[in-house]
Amino acid sequence: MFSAAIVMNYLLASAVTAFIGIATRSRKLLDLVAIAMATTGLILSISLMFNTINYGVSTYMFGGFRPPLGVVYYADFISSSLSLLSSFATVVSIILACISMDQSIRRYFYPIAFLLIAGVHSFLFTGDIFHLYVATELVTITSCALTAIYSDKRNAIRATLIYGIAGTAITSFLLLSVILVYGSYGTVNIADIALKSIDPKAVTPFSGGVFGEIVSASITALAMITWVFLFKSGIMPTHFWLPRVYRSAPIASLVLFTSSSDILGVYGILRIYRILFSENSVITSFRNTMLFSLTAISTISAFLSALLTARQDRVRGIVAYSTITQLSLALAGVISRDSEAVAGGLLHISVNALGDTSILTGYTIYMKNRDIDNFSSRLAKVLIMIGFLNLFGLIPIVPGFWSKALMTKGFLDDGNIVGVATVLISTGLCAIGYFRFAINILLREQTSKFKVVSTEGRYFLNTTILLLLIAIVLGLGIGLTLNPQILNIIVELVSRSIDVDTYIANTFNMVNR
Amino acid sequence: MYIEVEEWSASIPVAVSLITLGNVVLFRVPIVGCVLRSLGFLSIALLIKGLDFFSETLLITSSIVGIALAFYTYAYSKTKYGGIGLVSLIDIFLLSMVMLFRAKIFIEFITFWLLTELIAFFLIAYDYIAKEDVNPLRASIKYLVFSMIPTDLSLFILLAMTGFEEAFVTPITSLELRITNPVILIIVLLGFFSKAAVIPLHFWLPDAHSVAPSPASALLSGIMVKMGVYGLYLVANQVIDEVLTATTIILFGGLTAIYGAIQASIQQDIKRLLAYSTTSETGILSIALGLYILSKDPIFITASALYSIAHALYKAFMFMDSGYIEIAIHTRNINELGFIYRLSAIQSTSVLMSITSYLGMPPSIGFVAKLILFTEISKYLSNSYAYPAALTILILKTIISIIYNTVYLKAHFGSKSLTTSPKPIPSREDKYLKTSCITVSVYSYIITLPLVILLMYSEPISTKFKALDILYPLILSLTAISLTLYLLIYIVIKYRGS
Amino acid sequence: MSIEKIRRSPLTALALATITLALSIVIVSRGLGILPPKDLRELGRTIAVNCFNPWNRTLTSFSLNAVSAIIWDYRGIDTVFETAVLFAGIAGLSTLFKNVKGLTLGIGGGSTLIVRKSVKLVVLLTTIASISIAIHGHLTPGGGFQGGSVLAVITSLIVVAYSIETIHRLGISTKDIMRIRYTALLTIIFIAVIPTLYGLTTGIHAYFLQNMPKDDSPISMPTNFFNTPLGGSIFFLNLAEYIAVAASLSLVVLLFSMRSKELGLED
Amino acid sequence: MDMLIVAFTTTAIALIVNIVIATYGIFTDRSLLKKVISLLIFSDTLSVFAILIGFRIPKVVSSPSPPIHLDIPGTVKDIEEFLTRTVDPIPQAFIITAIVINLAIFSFLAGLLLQYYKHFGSLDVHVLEEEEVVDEVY
Repeated sequence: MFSAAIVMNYLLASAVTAFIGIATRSRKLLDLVAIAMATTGLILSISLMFNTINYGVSTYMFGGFRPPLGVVYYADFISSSLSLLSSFATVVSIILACISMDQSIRRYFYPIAFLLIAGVHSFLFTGDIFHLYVATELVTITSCALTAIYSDKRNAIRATLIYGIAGTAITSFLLLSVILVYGSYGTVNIADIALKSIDPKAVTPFSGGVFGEIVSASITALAMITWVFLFKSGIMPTHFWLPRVYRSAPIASLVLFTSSSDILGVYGILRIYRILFSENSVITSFRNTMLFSLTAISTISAFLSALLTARQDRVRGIVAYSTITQLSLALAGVISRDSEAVAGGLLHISVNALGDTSILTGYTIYMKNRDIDNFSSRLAKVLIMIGFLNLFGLIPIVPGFWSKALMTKGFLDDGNIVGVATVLISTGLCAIGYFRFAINILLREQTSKFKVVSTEGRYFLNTTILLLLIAIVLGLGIGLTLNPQILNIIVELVSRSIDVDTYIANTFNMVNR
Repeated sequence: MYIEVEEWSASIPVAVSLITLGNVVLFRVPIVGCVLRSLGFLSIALLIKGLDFFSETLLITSSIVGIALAFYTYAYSKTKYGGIGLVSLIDIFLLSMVMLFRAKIFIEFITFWLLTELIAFFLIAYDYIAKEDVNPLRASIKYLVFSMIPTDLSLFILLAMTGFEEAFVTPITSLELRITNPVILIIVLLGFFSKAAVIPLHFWLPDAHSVAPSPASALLSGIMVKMGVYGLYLVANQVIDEVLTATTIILFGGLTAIYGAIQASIQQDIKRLLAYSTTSETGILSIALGLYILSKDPIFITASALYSIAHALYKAFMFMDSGYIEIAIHTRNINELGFIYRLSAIQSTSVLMSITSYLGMPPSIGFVAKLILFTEISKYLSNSYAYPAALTILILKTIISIIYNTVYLKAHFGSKSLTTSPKPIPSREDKYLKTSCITVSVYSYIITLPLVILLMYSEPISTKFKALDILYPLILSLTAISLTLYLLIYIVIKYRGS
Repeated sequence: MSIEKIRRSPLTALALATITLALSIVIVSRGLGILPPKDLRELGRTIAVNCFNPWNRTLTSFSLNAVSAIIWDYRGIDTVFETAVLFAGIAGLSTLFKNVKGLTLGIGGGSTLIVRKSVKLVVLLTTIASISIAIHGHLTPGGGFQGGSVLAVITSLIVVAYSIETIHRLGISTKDIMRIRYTALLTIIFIAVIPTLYGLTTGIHAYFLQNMPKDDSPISMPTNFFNTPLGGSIFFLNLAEYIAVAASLSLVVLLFSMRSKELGLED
Repeated sequence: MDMLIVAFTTTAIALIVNIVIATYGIFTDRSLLKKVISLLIFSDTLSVFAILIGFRIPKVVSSPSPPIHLDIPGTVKDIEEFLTRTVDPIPQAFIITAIVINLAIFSFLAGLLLQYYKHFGSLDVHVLEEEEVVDEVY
């Protein structure tokens, strides 16, 4: 119920903000409606979170058709926590847009941003691979539009075009694999496919048994889908679009990208490898080969991008390459056999999103207010520092510590010492970039180098958003530090979520919750 | 018997609040601020209790260095940078290390370790922050990559092995990890090696310690490298492959000791000389630890702890002295120096005191440390090849250390004459700098007595080490004699210099 | 590795060869069944049986056109999202050309009289045809999107035969089209939530995008308009989609037929 | 019937070749316009591919029919008769969704190409990117 409500809320928000943007001249109304709708989404996400924690899973059948006949939403702990993350990022992003964007741009920004979030949520919740394709397309095109929102910047146009063409091409491969899967399995429901990939003789209501010989089709589809999701998260061989996009997109968009659209690749790989083609599936040896190469890819990607992070001296470059690094680490965690490492990887996604959001928000507000020595500019400095510490993550009062500790523990239990080394060494390499930037921005006086863009007021919004972010990041970190048993609960919930039998059973015995 | 004293629960708040108050009033009334901060650091030694003899000695050392630095840092920061931004950073750094040494639960240990490392990074890069000099940034990045990352790696492995909830309740002393996998063991050892700058990961230290501001170098060299040794000590108490661990530690420690000493002898820059000497010393400390692992005889830990104090006081003083030279003469090149005794007789006397103490002049702490180390190794000589090897290295290193200390002395007592007039240091700052220096060098003599008494009452040591009984009456008289001797030397230098 | 560097590298060749090989193997090993298939897949069969099936009221959607039934009923959320993608594409496009300078009203004579007169006729016919395609989407081949695209052809016909100024003179501005489009989108979302809203007010359980009654929900959209099957919400959704697509495509046509100076591409 | 199988296989091979050529074009062509055209070829090929999978040669009747009832089925028999000849409606529904999506994306890409040409004066991917002014917050 809540999962569908969230998506509907964002779709509605998009249409309403678009309508208000063109129907009235009042920008105040537009901002107010946008913030209100984003907050509604956040509240719904929180409700969904409680719902999933209470019942284990929250499902919804669109149109009332049982799976695999209709499209269903399946929100477990993993997807609802990521949904909470992106809903929160939406609120931050909308407020940041209020602070940093021109009035004339904002009315274009809001509808597209809401559409992006609707797509992201649909991606997170869907239990249907064709709907996954549609959601991916929605995310791709809206990300492009958000990058190109300042169409007079030539780099933005170039980045968008490169991302757009490559993204569309890659997503077409997703469509191809969906077609292959439908041709072979005769169904597009994830639980149905998962069941039949384990037991090809299974017969389910509405879709019957498999249609073709599923092994070769599954192998091809798995290979192509893996490639698609690697691209979506910008893991190293397919990362070329990410730094370009991050260098030219508006900061409010970056907040959205880093905490919603770019995490989808890692999440997708988790879903594909844990649920769709699980451990006991007919292609298990090929799956293991793919997992091994994914581990290698994520390790190399983490190292290389960490080296590149160390060389950046601009905030966007740092955020871009650091995102690649952290997502590679999260990928390494997510594909690990140990469920602690999976939980660590997922927590790490949130950590990266929170860190990047803090840095970008703090940086924006700091740059807007740097000539005035007021409370919010000092608070912005604090927030940037907290953001960097969180990404660096070697101090227990930030959540970054716990995600890394969880991953380390998981890898160690798994006997994967390379993984342990990757996590900590790439973190350290990234830290070079972080701290050099922190020193340059925060500790050295060099205001003369920058030209003043604007010093507009918005004092209340600035302070609110800064305090909110500081409270969230530190609150999460201190909460985890004071109660490390929360981590055990998270690991428990995550391991329940990645259990394929539970997934299949919940989908086929679906009741609306 | 080790004197069991319960730690007073308000002891940490007292120290922290005294130091904070000191920092606050430092803007308006520097003298009150400095005194308050010294009192704060004094309260660390008096009130805060360590886990065992090793951590207790490290706490006492931190306290002494802190007291001396309380005045020194203020004067240094004021003269060199014009502001007092460095002071609070140094205080936090030292406090964080104190909290690390007194850490009773494993998570405390990790938290303060990581905090210390982070602050050290900013301290090393301080000249970049304050003066836009690029070299410190490079050194700090080198430090980050080759010291911070490997150490964090081993800490995280230890944390993961302990388990998160266990890390919050398990006291460090009852931590019993089974580090059976040799790869993991080597990674953990390498991590602490990198912090102690033992050989495969030693090269960050000379850069980092020579570019940092002098009070920071004093702490980095004097106390922070001991963290690596402390970490190795922690590993030594776990369930490990003893022969492998001991061999690795002694082998690399020995290499480091010789290599560092030779490098130190050929340096031109006084701070680099001191930095290389630090590398060499940590090599010796790790050898002592390796011997402890091999023999399971706690006397080696005692020796190691005493040696740590000696080295910490010596290095703290030497870096303070080099900072003084830097402020006064604006050069650190030995070839351009050699006239300091004409400038400040008290400074040169202190150098003499400190170096002789360290080289092992009888009543000093260095003497006791070396005495225990040498005699104990000699006792075990026939047990294993490791002991004669360790003894050889120790002797070789002592010989080379005489060479580089002489080289350093040339900066004070050389034949060069003063070509340019030195930059005048404001009288109050000058007084602070010198007082701090003399405090540390005097401490290296008068600390011996209380420590020996402490040692005599600690059960496992006193039964084994009978020499202490003979030493005890000697030390009192020797201390008085040597202090008088140095007073005479001071008068001579003063007279000759002017 | 950027796009440029992949160029003509052995890696590209390898990748392409792998794709060819994989797809060929899939087809040869009958991964998709025997080509050409003789049977329906079971899921397709279920839908073909139930798209108009008065004997199974909980699964049917009362639409003669099975494709329309899938698009707006069985997989309705897909199509809502598809419309959202279209909306996003057009929104992105209007972002790109947000500083359109507007028409510099020129002469705009257009083509010859014969062409213009015949276009007038064609426009009339096309409009009727497009409406027919859209509102009979659940009965005959066609639907909202198809009808909308046909309607958009009129815009391009007028631009070609007359001139872009003619459209302006008819009182249709890009802003108006946008407004129509947003209204249509809101209508689609509104239709999607009608059952839920109704259910909320009456206390009956209902789903988003619900069309016909289900096992646990008796709410139903209208099935018949006099004697013609209506397909419940399919008819209304097709109508809204028709307007949305027509508006979107007309906007694209109008934008791309502007002169580059008017689009802000030349200074 | 054999001829039909040959024709089907040929179509399938042609589609695969088409996919490969389109992919080659997307990744190797210098011109962005040609990249976009390759992309169009790709997506249209996929549509045909899906239709091919959903197509069918019915066993009983000779030719397949679209998945649309020609008349309101009055009895259950009518539906059974419809099932013997109809093709799979699901790929068709997928493809119409995909077509609309592609329409949206390609119109957006076309706009981008226009903007790209305005900024860089060509549609070549190998253009020099300008030095960024990143410190500006936007």
